[in-house]
Amino acid sequence: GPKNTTNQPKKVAVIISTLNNPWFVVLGETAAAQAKALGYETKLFDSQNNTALEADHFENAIVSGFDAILLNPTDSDGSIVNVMKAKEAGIPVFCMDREVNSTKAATSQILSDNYSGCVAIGKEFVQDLNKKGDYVEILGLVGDNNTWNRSKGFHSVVDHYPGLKMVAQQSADFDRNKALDVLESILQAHPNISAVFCGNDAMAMGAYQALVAAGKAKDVGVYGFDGADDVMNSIRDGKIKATGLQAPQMMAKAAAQFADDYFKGKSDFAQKVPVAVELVDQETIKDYATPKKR
Amino acid sequence: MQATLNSYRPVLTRFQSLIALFILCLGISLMSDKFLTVANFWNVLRQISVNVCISTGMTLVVLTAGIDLSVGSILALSGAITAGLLRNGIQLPSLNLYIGFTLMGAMLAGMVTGTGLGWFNGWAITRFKLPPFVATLAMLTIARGLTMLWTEGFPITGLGDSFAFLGTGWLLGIPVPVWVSSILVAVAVLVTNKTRLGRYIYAIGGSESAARLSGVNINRIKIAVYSIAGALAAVGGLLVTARLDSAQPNAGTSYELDSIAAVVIGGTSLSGGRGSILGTVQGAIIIGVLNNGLVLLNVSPFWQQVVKGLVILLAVIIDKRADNEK
Amino acid sequence: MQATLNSYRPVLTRFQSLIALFILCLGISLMSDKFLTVANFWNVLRQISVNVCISTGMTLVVLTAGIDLSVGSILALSGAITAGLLRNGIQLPSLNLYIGFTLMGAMLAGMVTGTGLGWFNGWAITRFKLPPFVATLAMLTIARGLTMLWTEGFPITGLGDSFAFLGTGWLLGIPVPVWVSSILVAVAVLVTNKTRLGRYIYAIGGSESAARLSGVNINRIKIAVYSIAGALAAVGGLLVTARLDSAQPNAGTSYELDSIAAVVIGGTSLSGGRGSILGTVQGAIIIGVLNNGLVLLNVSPFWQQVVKGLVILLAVIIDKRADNEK
Amino acid sequence: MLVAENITKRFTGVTALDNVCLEFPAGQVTAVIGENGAGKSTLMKILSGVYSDYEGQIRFKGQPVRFDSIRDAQACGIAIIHQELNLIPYLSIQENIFLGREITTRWGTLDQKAMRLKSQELLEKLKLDIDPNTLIVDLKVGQQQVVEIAKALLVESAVIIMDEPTSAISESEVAVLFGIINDLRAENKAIVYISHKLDELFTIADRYVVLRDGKSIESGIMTGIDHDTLIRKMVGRDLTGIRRQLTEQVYEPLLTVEKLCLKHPVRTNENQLNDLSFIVGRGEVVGMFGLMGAGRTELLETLFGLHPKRASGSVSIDNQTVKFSEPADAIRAGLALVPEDRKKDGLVLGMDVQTNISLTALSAIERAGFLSQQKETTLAKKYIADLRIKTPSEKQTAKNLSGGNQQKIVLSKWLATHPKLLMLDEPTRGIDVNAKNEIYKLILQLADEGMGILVVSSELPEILAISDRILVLCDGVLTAEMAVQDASEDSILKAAISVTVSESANE
Ligand SMILES: Nc1ncnc2c1ncn2[C@@H]1O[C@H](COP(=O)(O)OP(=O)(O)OP(=O)(O)O)[C@@H](O)[C@H]1O
Ligand SMILES: Nc1ncnc2c1ncn2[C@@H]1O[C@H](COP(=O)(O)OP(=O)(O)OP(=O)(O)O)[C@@H](O)[C@H]1O
Ligand SMILES: O[C@@H]1[C@H](O)[C@H](O)CO[C@H]1O
Ligand SMILES: [Mg+2]
Ligand SMILES: [Mg+2]
Repeated sequence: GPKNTTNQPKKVAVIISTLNNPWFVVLGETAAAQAKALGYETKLFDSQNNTALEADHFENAIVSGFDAILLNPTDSDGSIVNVMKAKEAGIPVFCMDREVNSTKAATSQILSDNYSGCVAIGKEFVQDLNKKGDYVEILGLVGDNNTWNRSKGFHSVVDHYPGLKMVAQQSADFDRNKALDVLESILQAHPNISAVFCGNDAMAMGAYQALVAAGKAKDVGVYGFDGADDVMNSIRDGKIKATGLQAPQMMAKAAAQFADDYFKGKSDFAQKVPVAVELVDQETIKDYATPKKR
Repeated sequence: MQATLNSYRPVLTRFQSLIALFILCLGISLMSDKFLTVANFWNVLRQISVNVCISTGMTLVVLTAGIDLSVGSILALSGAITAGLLRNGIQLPSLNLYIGFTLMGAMLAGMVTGTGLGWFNGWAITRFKLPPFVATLAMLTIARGLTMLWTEGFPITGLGDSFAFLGTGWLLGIPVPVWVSSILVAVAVLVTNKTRLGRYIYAIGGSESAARLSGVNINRIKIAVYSIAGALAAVGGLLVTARLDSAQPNAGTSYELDSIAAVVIGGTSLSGGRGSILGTVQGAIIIGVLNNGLVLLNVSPFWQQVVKGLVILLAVIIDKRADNEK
Repeated sequence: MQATLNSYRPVLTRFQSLIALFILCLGISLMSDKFLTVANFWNVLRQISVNVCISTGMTLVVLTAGIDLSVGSILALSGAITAGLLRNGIQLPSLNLYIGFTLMGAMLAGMVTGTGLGWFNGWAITRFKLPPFVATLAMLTIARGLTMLWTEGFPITGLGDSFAFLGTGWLLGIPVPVWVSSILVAVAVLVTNKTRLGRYIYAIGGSESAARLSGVNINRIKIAVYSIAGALAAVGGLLVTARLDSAQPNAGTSYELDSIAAVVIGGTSLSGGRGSILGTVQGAIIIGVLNNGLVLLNVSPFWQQVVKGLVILLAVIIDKRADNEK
Repeated sequence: MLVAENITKRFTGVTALDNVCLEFPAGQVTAVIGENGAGKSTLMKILSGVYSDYEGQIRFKGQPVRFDSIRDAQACGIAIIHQELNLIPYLSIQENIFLGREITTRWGTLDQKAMRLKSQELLEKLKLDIDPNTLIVDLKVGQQQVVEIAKALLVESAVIIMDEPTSAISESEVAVLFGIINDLRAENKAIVYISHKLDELFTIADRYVVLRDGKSIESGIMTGIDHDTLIRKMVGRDLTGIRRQLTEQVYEPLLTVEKLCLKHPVRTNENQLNDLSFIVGRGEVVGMFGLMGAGRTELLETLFGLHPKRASGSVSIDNQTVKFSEPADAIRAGLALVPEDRKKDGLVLGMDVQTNISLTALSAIERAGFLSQQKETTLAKKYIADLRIKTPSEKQTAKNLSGGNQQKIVLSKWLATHPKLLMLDEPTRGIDVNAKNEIYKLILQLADEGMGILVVSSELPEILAISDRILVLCDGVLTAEMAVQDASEDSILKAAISVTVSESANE
């Protein structure tokens, strides 16, 4: 339960899977800023995609007396023990974006539904391609569970259409540069593809650039995931077909709010609060404001 | 007079990093009252135990003037093998075969895997006279690929409490991983100082040709050393896996750099022949304390990297100073 | 007889990796008819151009028996500095100051950043006699942290067509990055073979004490070499940034390994004094061809790592063989 | 005892041994003589199991044997002191002596105590008064060589091969070694002894065998053979003497050293060099003698700008006071140093002959800012011809040349800078008589051309043969200065040990 209060402000730790990726920077910084705005002392931890390092962060956070943890887990299974450790120490954990596969560990999980988001993209994909054509899939980090959640959601739809043939499936580690290199090479072997599905928006941008360089940007549809600023703009400009918009700010703010509620005595949190991933394509893009220039 | 000087040297060398470590600890504890607590003490030791295991093996390799870039991947594969066998055993539906594994059996299999890959490193290096950098770089990639193939990219979880004990349990008031790493360190200290193998490791690193002319079987020693490094990486893999109750396919990524850093900060020369296991342990503690301290001091993650780099620089400079003054 | 043999030797050494490269290309082209096409040729060359830039600098460093782990981070920071200045200039609201940057100015600033950090590496190594591994490992962390701080963790995009031309344009039928890397390689070949600096680099790596006694200013040469390595990493940073039209904060992560791999596969000895720029270029091509071939053949990402590791091993073994037979 | 029959050994491009037949009888010291590169060391490496790929037959105690490894040969009772020092720098004396043959306890751990005792015993026998736990790096070359000897004596062997065991040690230690050799001979061991110091051979050897260009030429007993005959057998012709005309010349001062002091690197209140003042004239050859550790090397290094922070006093060249903070400054002022350890400090072994020669004189072969291959080759060829360097081509790797030829390359690279003062530290160590003579001639010729020469040597005959004036250093103090006409071996030696004796008397 909540620790006995002193005059000092409560401390909220924000532990993020990696800050080597802007999407997570947004998630982490928003969560920290929000918690701070609510009057808490906050600290941001970077797990560098390493569950063992995340375990270190948990231990250090527990030792240094944090009162709540807003977590973006590195791994849905591997992070369970870490969350349990905090629970045992009486510290509530609120998961953001990614879940841990346990209903008994976190106080509440505010989740982005990657699988369903990619089901939606898959449907759009099938429609756009008119159920036939060769396509390429570019995966994220092959050891990352979001990579597979997205890929599976996508294939759960697309694989029902025999006319759609995946001619290459390669990994580009969620990295823009690698996606560019990989698609460049794939285009040598398969110049006549109709579409590229990418596991995130950074790779979608890289893929788009490879198509531009090959003079095929007009013929090949690119699909991403995240709703990153430059992809949103590209959809607006008709360069990229669609993406799944996740709402990192919303999830982060909600998590911080949950912690606040918890401190104020609330205890009955919904175990899972799904946050829909919205499909953004050239029709729906007009509903979204132009992203602020950074 | 000269003799006196020389007899002090080993002592000084062995504790060469202590000054830097001391200054570091003093600095942090002045800034945070959470640092010098019993809980945090065990914390730091538990956190570095995996790096200590790996770095112990790395020290042996570096003492022979070699390097092992594959430790992180070997760690991942060994952990995954153990976890996989523990959880699923071996199923060969085509032969209608199922082999279950006990905890010991699965751990042994993980250890054998790590040792085997290490052996392969040593074999390739000696048989084809490959630069260790290249051979182990290739292994870094190969073992990571094998890990992905074995796990199909997914973590393997739910390994049971008795295995988890290895990573999270306490024994006589000391965390189990600290026991494991301490015992390994003790054995390694014994081996390096008190056995032929240890003597030959230093000799090979000091001058391979002189060692060969003295009748030392260079190839056998090198193969042994890389095998040990693989085995210790496997121990690290077991510890990580047990601690997380889950084998992560991307576990251990870039651990080779942390490990080489511990070795070098601990005063072992990358050109071989000089250094010690205890120095490496100090190097690992410096890195661990730094990571822990930066968090306790609430340094922002981006600044942390800058500060960490600068402190490592300073630590090594201070050591060098101490080295020259004596 | 011996004279003849010896006069061939430099030629053979220079093209030492060609056999492995040839076999590799032959293998891939037998399996994919898309490999040996003009378009794919430029593809591969464009893709390796960044690694070629970095590895050229790395070769110089390794020839002096040093190592530079910081190239990837320096690449990222230099690219980010250029991108940031190009896009936002320097804004100091408190002083009501805004300084805009021209394309040239911003690129220059990126180059100065890279060179400066490289200079710092060299300075730390020579001034405090630090092992290059440690000094540049610290810089790896520091420069990455600075990149994160400068970009606040976000990519800087939308840099304009004239800058993008550097990464994506063509000139006289050749991609601009290929021009850039080729020119740098040509200059580096000239420097290593035809200038004092080059001679001194080899001499220092061959025997630092002999070089010192011959009147070579070791420190000055080393600082120069690390500065050049930093500058070439900065060029790599400009190319990557221009090519992606975006400076990624995590650009260049683990590029040091690719680069050292190119150097070593190309036959340069990590203990210094032996090797060549052209060898490194071949090493980079081998790696590039491999990456390209594995994708063309649509090898699954899991298997790719295994195959890549094995091929690197084989390539180096074949080279060693060729080396011994001659 | 040990017989070599029709041994042939080829390296890439070189036949090092060509059908060599030799025998080494028990109870005798057999001297193997031959010029640099004759194949002496190669043969010894075959006999001791280092090289196992050779043609021909070895018989040991009548039985044909084939050693596949060093351990095989050791097990048969063949011990060798290699020409190159083969010690592990950061291991202690004791650890080096026992390397590969450690004594273990019944737990399988190292028995440090037993090894320490045995080492101490060996060191005492060899009169090396140093703690066996001292690291090799902290020893001087001469002391290291004594450790090499100790290593070979560790286990009882039937055959003991000594490949230039005395190249770095002083006369007193040579005497100790000879005492030991005599004991071994009395124990009926076969001893193989290689040395370029011919005087030693007359003292110790019973027989000689001659190798020339990888072929065995002849063998015989030492009795009745004189110096010149031995040289003729070795070289294949007579050698002319080199002593130059003695003149009472007055030299115009080139180098003037006044009150030069050098602080000890560790014990900073002590001096390694104490108030040295001397002059080297233009065209004069000054020989500097001293025992091991007297500070001669340090002196040359200090003059060459290698210890700027520890040195004090004044040095002037051509009456211009100079201060060098690094060798480059010294070179610019016209100094050159042929260092003691030519493999480590003199040459970049992995580079070819031409590159080594031009390293000090790159500005001379530049054309429009770039090094000219043609000029470089011309430069190298000039010195290869002038100094008669035996090398297949100027592109040969320096590592592959014999010691004498390597030394000539070091000389070449300094001559290429046209120095005013040439300093040589043990210039003929490990070099055969013929090459030695050539180097002496060269030194004298350079002096005649007006160069000042400061040469450090531990060999009295050498000092006496080439110097115009002799300086003696003892424990960092200049204890004697004499014209060669006034010098004798006795007077020089007395000056070299005087201080030591009186000091140790004081202690
Ligand atoms: N490893 C090697 N590779 C190639 N050539 C070699 C090698 N070792 C020796 N040689 C050559 O073999 C020949 C004999 O060399 P060796 O060292 O036996 O001569 P040595 O008689 O011992 O000379 P020194 O008196 O200088 O010691 C020389 O021409 C030498 O260059
Ligand atoms: N590595 C070292 N560490 C400490 N002292 C040293 C070292 N090398 C030399 N010395 C000291 O320097 C002094 C002079 O040594 P130096 O090598 O100049 O003598 P040297 O006359 O040239 O003898 P050698 O014949 O061995 O070359 C000695 O007092 C010796 O103890
Ligand atoms: O959505 C994010 C980012 O796209 C990242 O690149 C991979 O993990 C996901 O959770
Ligand atoms: Mg020899
Ligand atoms: Mg000397």
